[in-house]
Amino acid sequence: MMAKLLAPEVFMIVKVVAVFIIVLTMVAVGTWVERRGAAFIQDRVGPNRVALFGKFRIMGLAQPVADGIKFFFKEDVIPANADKILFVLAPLIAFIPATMTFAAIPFGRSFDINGVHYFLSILPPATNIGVLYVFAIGSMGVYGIIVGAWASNNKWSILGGMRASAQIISYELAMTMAVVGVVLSTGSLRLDRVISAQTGLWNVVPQFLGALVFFVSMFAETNRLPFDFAEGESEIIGYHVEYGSMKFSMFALAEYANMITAAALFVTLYLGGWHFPWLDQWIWGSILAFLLKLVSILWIFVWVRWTLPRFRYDQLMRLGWKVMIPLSLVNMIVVALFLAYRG
Amino acid sequence: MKKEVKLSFWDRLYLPAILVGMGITIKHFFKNLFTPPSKRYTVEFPERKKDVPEWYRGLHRLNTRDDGSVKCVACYCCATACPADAIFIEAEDIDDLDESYPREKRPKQFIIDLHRCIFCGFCQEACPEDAIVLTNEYEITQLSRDEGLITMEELIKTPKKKMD
Amino acid sequence: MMNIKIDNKEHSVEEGQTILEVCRNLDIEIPHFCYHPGLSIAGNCRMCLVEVKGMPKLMTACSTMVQDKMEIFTDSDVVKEARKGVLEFILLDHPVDCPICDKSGECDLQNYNFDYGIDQRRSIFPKERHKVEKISEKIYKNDNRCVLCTRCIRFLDEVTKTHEFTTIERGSHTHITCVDPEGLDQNPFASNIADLCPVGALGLNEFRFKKRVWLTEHVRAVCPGCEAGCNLTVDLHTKQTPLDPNVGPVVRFTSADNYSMQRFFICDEGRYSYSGYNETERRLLHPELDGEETTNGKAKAFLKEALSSELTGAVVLSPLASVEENYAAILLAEQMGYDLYRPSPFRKDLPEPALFIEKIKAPNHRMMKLLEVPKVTDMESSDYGVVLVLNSIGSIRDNSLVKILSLLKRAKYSITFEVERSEFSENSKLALPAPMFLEEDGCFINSSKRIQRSTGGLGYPEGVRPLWEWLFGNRFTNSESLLTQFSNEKLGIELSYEKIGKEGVEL
Amino acid sequence: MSLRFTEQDMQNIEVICQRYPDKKAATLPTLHFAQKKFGYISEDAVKAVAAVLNLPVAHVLGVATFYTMYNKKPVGKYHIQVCTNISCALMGSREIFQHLRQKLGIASGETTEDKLFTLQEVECLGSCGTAPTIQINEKYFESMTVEKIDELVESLKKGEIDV
Repeated sequence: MMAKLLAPEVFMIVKVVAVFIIVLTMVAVGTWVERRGAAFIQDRVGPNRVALFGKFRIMGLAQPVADGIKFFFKEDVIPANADKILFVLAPLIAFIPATMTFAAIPFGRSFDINGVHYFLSILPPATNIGVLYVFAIGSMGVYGIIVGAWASNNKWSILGGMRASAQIISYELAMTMAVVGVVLSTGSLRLDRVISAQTGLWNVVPQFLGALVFFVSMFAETNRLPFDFAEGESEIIGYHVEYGSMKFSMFALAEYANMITAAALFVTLYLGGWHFPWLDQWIWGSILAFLLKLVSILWIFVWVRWTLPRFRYDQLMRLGWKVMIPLSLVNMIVVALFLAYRG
Repeated sequence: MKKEVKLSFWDRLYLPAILVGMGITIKHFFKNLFTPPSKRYTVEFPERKKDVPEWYRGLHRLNTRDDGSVKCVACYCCATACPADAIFIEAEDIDDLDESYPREKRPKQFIIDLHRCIFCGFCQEACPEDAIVLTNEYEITQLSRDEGLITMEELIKTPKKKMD
Repeated sequence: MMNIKIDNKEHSVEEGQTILEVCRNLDIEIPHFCYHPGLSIAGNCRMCLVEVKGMPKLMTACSTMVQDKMEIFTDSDVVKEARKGVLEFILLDHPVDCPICDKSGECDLQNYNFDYGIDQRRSIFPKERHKVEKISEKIYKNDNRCVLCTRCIRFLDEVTKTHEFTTIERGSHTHITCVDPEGLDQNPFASNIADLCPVGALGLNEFRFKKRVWLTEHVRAVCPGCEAGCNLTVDLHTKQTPLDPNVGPVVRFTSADNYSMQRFFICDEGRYSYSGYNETERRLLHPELDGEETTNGKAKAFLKEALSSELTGAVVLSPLASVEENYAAILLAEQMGYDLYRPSPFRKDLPEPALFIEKIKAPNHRMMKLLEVPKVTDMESSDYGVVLVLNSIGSIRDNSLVKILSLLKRAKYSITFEVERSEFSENSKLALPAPMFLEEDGCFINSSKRIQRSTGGLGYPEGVRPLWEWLFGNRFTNSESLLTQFSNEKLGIELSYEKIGKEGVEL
Repeated sequence: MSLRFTEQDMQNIEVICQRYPDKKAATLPTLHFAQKKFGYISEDAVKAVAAVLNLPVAHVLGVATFYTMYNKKPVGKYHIQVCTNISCALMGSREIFQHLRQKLGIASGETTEDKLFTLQEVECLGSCGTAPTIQINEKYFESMTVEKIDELVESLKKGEIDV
């Protein structure tokens, strides 16, 4: 049985399915955590009414299921003047890159059985493009937003889409420059190398500035508060005004999937990936350590969202160009000088 | 008025302020997490009913005398006082006159249009017979507009205030 | 003339008046129950007590004649104390059931008690109770509320001389009673006792529990029932919502005092005619051309065509319509050279007692007679090309009706100006909607040649316009200017609504 | 109208009327006359008086109900009126009245079943000097005591005293 599972092709499929299920489950649970967390932070109760079989409330955990069912059965409206093909494609364009990015993340320590090397990431780590892949695919998410906004043929949605793309592009720069520091100190673009380079000391300590820039940019990249200009659900009208039913939920899924990917990337780049004192000596322990870090970063997403108010657009741009990019440059130079000094 | 505030470098870093803010929110989070649902601020409505204060003005009630007849004498004082014109009364003669009490008039119809009513309680103030009172009843939704016209028979059946 | 002092203010007044009358003319309020200008003076309610300098006791203002150099105090502490005491005695057995009393809102006792009375009953003895009874078809009686002013008894004794009421028993058991309910039903003035009653002891069965008086607005009008021209107070409730029990907009007629005519009462026929003005089924609210509803523009075009046809014409005035409307028709006739006619009004035998009721059942018949307009029945030929008939169908005799109908049928352009759909409007080419009584301001000349003003409280319904607006919309802006021109040209005096005032002007 | 004055009565009333300036003033004596004739002043009696004097019924009714000396209800053969005003009350008329009530078994204003006695509590009879006073029909019995009353009632029952 175990042997069968460990056959390379089967193992690949097992990994893909497992990762996919876990990510989607985390999306569902994420919405629940988001709403319950928000409620508790605001002295409310939050969703707790939806009961399984009309009996078991289980603290509202069935709410995402109910929401999903609702989305699934809602009437699907396509506006009369919308570009129908792009309108349908946009949610997919948003969602697929978000999940694809996760493929490069190593979520556990690799292991050898019977002389065969098994690694716990979907893409083989041998490809020396790990970090590049992540950024390349991750940047495609913005197309989903801008295409959706444009295809809706609605001035408000195009405004939301414009803002979102400008914001993502601005912060992409700072984010990438921050990562250059990590790549420099590691000397490789391979994510498993990045992780193994952090054995003992996580990157967050020596490259604190870079970590900070990456962390802030992460919020902007995922359109989360305090940078939720794309959506601005409380007052501005976002890129998906014309979307409903499953298409809308695809955008929502994409947002959470993006969050998970970004959080996983932060864990990998700065928090030592699956490294954890004592726990990472077992395979399952390393996966657990990775998930724990991931979940706590995700919680910080929620936490920040219900603490900070939204930035003004000019503040957002000023922060991106005048603070984040210089800071990431400083980080890069410091790392480079340090490496040069050490030889 | 524009107030110029000079921010120090420490202030302009924003990070400490953000951390303090996050401290506050997480404090609330844990406080609510460990509070049993029955003691939270939010009252879970259908299972638990909020105890409204005794001065709460909810659904109207027409009080009755000991013999079960409506106290209302159709004097129109409430309808006159009503700022929303929500009360409609038609008066009627009582033939069996009780000599101990000067009753010769009673409402034939007494309708309150709940959609017009603003629950100001002026009718209660105006009533010389203590006939109309606003109770603590607040579950007063209807499925149609016609049901919002509350008749005398329904008004008599409105439960009394707890304090009464 | 003599000089007296009231409340330290000098006044010069006519001789032979009582203090109460003097004060009424000077707008000084003296509360009273038993005094009524149309009745004899009883002096039994003691409410009008005033202080007269030099008199050891308070005097009843209603029965004390003013004398030269009299000094009267209507508002001194003694007087106030006396009023308080009188009201306490009156209210001793009063049930104070204002909420259910139909008089409430226009009740003298209520007003006076609010102004002068006490708010707490001091007596510990139970109140005397009587049953409420419907003493006749028209009137109900509630002895509990009676203040024994005997206005009703005096009215029936002195004015109608039918003696249906009296007081029986004595002391605190005194109450009024009706000895002849059938006589009360046949009395054509019986319902006045409900108006006369200063409290809610007597009331009309028809108005009982129908409407609270404070919800209505009051408008002064002239009764269109006959030539007598009695003044009416019309109670209107125009702001009704669909759910309101539907009495109105005309709620009731009561009499309005007219001191110049010395008339304070109205007949029951006039009083109960109010309900007719609430029926709108047969109302003509849009112009009708050949029996089909049409627009104002088309009606106006027809009117223009008729007036420019250069055919011979006849205008039939109306004893029902106001001076202004009739004058507009006269102006048209003069301008176009049309012949003027008046229909003969309907007559009805007088009831017993008749008092001031007139046989001629049309309010403005005297105007036709004043202007010496020939009768329509005296008309020699009836071949006219243009015929304009004013609203009169309810008030004219059959021979006039037949004549007018034949006029209408023969004319090429027959125009009627009608309130309701009638034989006239059905037999004419163009029927214009006329405003109803109570819908327009207008003056009427009564049998004693007094011109009086009737106020239209309801306002014109949509689409309805007065005749002068149809004919002379450019020349006149309001009906008052018509009246002024009429009085200048036909009567030789200058009249305006202000000059006519409430009580009218004798011509 | 069931009650009527005879020709003889009409003449008597005419005599009464002659004593007064107008017929209205003759209302009281005519009513007294009617009470004597018909026993009490019923509604019909009022109407008869009004008809004979040519006055409104309302006026006669008002007068008749105003004065307590006109009986509006039928009375017994002996109409006992006990004064309970202050002088008589001080001298014990209340006891006399209570005694009479028990003895005759009737309340004030009622008549015994044999139509013999009507008991009534009245205001001052104007004989305070000889209190307590009772009046039977038109005759005064003064300085009464309970014993005297017993005697009186017995003799009245036997018809010994004419009142």
